[in-house]
Amino acid sequence: MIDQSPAIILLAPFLLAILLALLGIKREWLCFPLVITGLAISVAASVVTLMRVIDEGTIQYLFGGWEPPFGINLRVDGLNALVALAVSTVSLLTAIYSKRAVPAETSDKVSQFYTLYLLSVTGLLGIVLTGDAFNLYVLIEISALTSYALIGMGSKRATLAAYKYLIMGTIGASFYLLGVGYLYIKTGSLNMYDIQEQIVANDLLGSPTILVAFILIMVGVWIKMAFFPLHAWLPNSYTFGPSTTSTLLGPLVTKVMIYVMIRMILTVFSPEFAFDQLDWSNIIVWMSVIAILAASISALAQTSLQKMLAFLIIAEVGYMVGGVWLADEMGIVGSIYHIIADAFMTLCVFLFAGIIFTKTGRRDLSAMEGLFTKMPLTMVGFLVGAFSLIGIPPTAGFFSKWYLIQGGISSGHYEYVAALLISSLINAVLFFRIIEIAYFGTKPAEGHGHHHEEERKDGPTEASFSMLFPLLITAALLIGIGLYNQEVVAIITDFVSQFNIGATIL
Amino acid sequence: MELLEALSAKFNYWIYVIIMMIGLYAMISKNNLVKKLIGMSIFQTAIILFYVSIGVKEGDTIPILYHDQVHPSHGDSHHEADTGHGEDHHPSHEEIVANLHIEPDDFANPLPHVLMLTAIVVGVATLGVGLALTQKIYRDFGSIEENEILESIKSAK
Amino acid sequence: MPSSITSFTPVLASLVSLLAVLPIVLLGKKPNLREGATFLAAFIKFGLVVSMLPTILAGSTIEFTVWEIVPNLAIAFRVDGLGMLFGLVASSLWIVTSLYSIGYMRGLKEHSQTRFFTFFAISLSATIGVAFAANLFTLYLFYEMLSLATYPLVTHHQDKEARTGGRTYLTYLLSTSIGFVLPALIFVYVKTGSSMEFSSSGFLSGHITASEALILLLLFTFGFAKSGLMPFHSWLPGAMVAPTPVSALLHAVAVVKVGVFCILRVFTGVFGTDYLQDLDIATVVAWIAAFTIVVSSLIALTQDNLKRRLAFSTVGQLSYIILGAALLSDRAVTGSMTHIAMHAVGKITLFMCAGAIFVATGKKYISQMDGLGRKMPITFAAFSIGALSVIGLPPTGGLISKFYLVTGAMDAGQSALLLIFLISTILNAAYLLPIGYRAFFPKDPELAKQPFSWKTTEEANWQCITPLSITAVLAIILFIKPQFLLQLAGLMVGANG
Amino acid sequence: MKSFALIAVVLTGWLLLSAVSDFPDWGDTESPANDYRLSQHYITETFPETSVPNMVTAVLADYRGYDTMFETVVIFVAGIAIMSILRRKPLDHLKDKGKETRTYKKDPDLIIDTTCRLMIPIIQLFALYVVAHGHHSPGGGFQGGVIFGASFILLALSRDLQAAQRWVPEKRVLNLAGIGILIYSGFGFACMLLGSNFLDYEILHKIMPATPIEARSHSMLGVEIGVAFTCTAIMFSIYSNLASNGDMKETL
Repeated sequence: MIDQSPAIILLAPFLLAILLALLGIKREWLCFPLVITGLAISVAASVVTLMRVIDEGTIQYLFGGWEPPFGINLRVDGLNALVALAVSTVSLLTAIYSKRAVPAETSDKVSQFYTLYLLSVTGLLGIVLTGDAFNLYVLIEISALTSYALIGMGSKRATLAAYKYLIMGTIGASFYLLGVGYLYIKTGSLNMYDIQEQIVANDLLGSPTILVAFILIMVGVWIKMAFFPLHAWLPNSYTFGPSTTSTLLGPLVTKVMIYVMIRMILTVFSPEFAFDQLDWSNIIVWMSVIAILAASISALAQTSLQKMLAFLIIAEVGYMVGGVWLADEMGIVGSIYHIIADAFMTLCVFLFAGIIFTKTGRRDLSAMEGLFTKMPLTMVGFLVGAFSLIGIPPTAGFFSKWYLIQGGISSGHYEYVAALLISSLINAVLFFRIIEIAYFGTKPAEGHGHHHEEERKDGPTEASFSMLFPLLITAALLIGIGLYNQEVVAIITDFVSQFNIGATIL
Repeated sequence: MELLEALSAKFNYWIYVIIMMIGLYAMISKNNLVKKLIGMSIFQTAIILFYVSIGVKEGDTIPILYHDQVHPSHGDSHHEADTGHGEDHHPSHEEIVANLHIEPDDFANPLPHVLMLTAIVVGVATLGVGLALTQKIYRDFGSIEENEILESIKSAK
Repeated sequence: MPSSITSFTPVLASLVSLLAVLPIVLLGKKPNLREGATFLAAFIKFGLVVSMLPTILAGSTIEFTVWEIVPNLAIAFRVDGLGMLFGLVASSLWIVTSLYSIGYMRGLKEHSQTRFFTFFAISLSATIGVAFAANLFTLYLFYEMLSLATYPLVTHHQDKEARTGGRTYLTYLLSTSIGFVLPALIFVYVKTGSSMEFSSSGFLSGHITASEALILLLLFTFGFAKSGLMPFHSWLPGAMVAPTPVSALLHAVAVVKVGVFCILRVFTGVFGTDYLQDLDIATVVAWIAAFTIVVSSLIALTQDNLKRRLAFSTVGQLSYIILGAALLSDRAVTGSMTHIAMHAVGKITLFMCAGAIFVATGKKYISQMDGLGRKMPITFAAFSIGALSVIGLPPTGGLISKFYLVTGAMDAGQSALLLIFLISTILNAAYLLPIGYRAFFPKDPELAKQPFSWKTTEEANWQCITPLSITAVLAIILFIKPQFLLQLAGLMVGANG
Repeated sequence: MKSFALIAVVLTGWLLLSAVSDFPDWGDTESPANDYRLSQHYITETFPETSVPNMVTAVLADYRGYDTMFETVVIFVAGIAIMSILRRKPLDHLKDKGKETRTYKKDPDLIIDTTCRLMIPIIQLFALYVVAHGHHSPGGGFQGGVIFGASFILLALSRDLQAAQRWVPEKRVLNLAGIGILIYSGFGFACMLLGSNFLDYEILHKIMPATPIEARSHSMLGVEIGVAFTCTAIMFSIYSNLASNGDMKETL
């Protein structure tokens, strides 16, 4: 059974989704346990797979027993084993959170919601694991369709946002599909590794078709990951959808798409092509710099917590795209580490936002008033997430910034370093604004306000355990990933170093 | 002249691009949500045209083996009849494969068709979801004209 | 090369107050036990630090590596002369301040005292962590930790004023540390690839160009904005909204001294004085410091709020230390190191006096303190001693460090800077002495006529008076017996002298 | 917006066209896509390896069966998505609907009604043929399923939604769709349980009366049937939801 582990990662949630669709309609109580089971299995499987990858190296899983390129295969190496683990863990934690939130927000659609939820996760995991370029497209569409629906279940505005997302998403996905077509017409193959071999064999690196294919795929993926000028769909979708939806999609979708970009650059087109032959690093790094700054500044302008976080996601996307296009080994390692770190940071703050929303039913910042006394534990969780986004040691965010900046310096892109620092300062402003509101209240007393030993008027009214638990776990994970960053980075470095890009790692 | 050559040799690639751009233009510029969706399906159909064009070969046929390739016995049963054991003689798979020879250029490339079956399905699904969203939007905002909807949102604020 | 001993003591010395957080929080409901825990921790910490003193004086260092966190970059502790000097100051003064803060907090019935003592303990761990950090990375970690841990203390009152104060505080400290120090840190890491261990000869030379060196130097000097170097000083007066014990410990000892300590480390441990002399870039910093000294002293003159005046005097005094470091001559460096201790003792006395006055009479403004000395003789006696020490007059320790600084300036041949020392000393006298004088010999004839008698005194409660008398005495002792401080400082400069 | 769209379109078009000259000619048998071992293998080896003469079906349901499974899921998702987007409240009015209490919105037109009566069974029969014969002649699960679904849509058009609902009510639709995918993935999981990879049909000869190679073709039929189930159900559900604005009462 152990050698089935890569497939189980995504087949477990898939199977459970179908069972849930069949059994869950009449028996609502069944939904939650089924979801948890499926995702728990998936997490376990991804841990096993990661272990196997660490000691066996790359794992192949052939569907239908057909050798690639004839059949479709899962190809798991250090990169996607890590990302898959992150994806499954995040979705499990979100699922735990959703226990109370889903019945509250999407009443009498619980079973449909969870079916879509599981299928969405399946899609994301499939994207991460597959070794076949076309199969990737199918799974992109699955995760996209499910997310349209998951968002569309929200309020009035959510429907509109979902529609916009649908249009943009379809353009993105179609561009990707076209890109694959352009690759196919020149190489006649669909398997990522085989495509690479064909490109090398018939030395196609010079051919305009491959170039156009590359552009198409990049643009498609950028639309999907909301890279700055193409981000219009994201903020509203994550603001007005059900809180569980944004908690699931916020951390994952963009990160997975960044994974796709890295995979395409490194595996399909090869770094020589992307970085050396077409020397676009400067342009794209500058684009990402603009992305980071613009997104951070517009985050400052937001009064709604969810929307602010949505813009932060866009800024983080800028980090990672820039990091990859530094065309420097350290930069790529940093971006990959940031994929994982950022998945959990974003999860952490979105969980917080969700908790606040379900507790107070409000999205504006003033809803945080006096939370330090009301919900101390929740605030602890939030603080860790916030510090991580700001980049304060020893949270994971600090180290991902560390590696990214290191890459920026060693590749001489100081504008990128500057952007990174400015945005983390802006994050500091954003989050300390929230902390101030939570600590002082919106209008603190003139003069020495509480100058005497006061009894707390209202004791702590913490969120329910099912919401608090994932938050605190995430916080713990953030610190864990931070302290043990070397282990993670070691795996990533093993993967990246085989491409010997730019400067060698210190 | 060469240009004409080039056009005629690759004309359906040109056509696919043109169709696709029509669709894309509709998706971006149209104000009516349903028209956007129509543009979207034009857009996706163009991609299907592109893929299917890849798989075509001069003078090929659909990628299904001929009946007598697969059932040779039936092919020449009439003069096997008098030998008496023709009716129930059914050659095993191995026998058939043994004297089966296929000329790849006779058959169109099956792969693009398979891929496009997927693309069609995805197109249908997306269109369906898009229409559903449009209906809900109409239900909520009483209009499917983008500008009117945005107006109503502004006025609501 | 001095021998080095591996021992867990420095880590423990830093951790002990962090561990104390647990009992403090748990005993939150029982104030006496809670304060007991604080004291215990304080004494243990001091004991641990002192226990290491002989080894250090013997000329060897104590090291411990906790664990490597980024490739070949570890959280590591290392106690040397400078670290020991600072560690001694911080840990000893913590004891005094704890006693004082108990008096103060209870005297004013402050709210949520548990939170106060908790974060107080955390900041002390961070301070000792900075003192004993073995490399730039560890230093940075504890530096950030201190910034965040002190925020709840500064904003303790949770009112509008506190919010504005806290805002400026964090804005300045975080923006400088993230904006300047972090990139400089990573730049150094990338360029040298070394573990950034402090060494008396520095580890930068040969890895970077002169212009890069200048940029790095400025990034570091301004980055550690806790040193209150202008133009990044205005957080310090802003942070005076904090309760006085916080101002006393954090803004006379822990926070600001951490700032200058970091800068000293960068000068002596990262660049190495020799390398800086070769590059000849330190004078830039020297002049910035000189500028800060004069300007801040002038501002101090205009302040009527006692705590603000002290704050600005602190800004000036800190720049003495930076200036001394920037002069690069052995005596000057020795002077600036000892000045950390001298100024700490003097300034904490002054702050505690300010607090005591506030507790007893609720008066904040110097103009109100006319003739107050007759009501609070002990307090104002202590105040005058502290003032003398800060100005640098006998019979107080301030003189010693000032002496070394001035002679150091001569060695460095910076006669222009001598002038600065002269002017600033006069200014110091001008803004500090009158307070004490007016308190005892009021302008107002009515007050002057009243005969003085111990009956009519209205001192603050004993928890407030004891510590400030202790520190005042300490200031005098340091004048009589400064040897061991000088010895510790000598260990550092001797190494590269 | 218009001008922006124009610019975007022109740029994209130019980009796409810029590569066209690099393409192999249309219908070129030597083009990489047609000449590469991948398509060669599919054409020449499909029958020997799977004993299915219809290469498209073989590639669809076996070589790239994993893809196709998720294709089915896409349809399934679309169904559920539309349902959950449009649905306002649980469909109580469908629960208490017995045969006797069925009332037509309008009395059916005689000609239309009779024609449809005659046609619908034939359509359904043809759909079954398309499914069952999918791996020998053009056809397969999707096509057959869609035709089958169309028959119900025709019913709904000729009478009204209620009439069609009697045959395939909401709940049954979901079950059919789910079961369809369950059948498909069931074959896959069966292979896993027998100790082979997911969807590796060959192993199934242990539990079906066939040689390993025939096992492949039989299993393909099986999965096609599964696909047909899902398609049928979802096609109708999409129609009925969109047509009735989600609350399954009278059509628009």
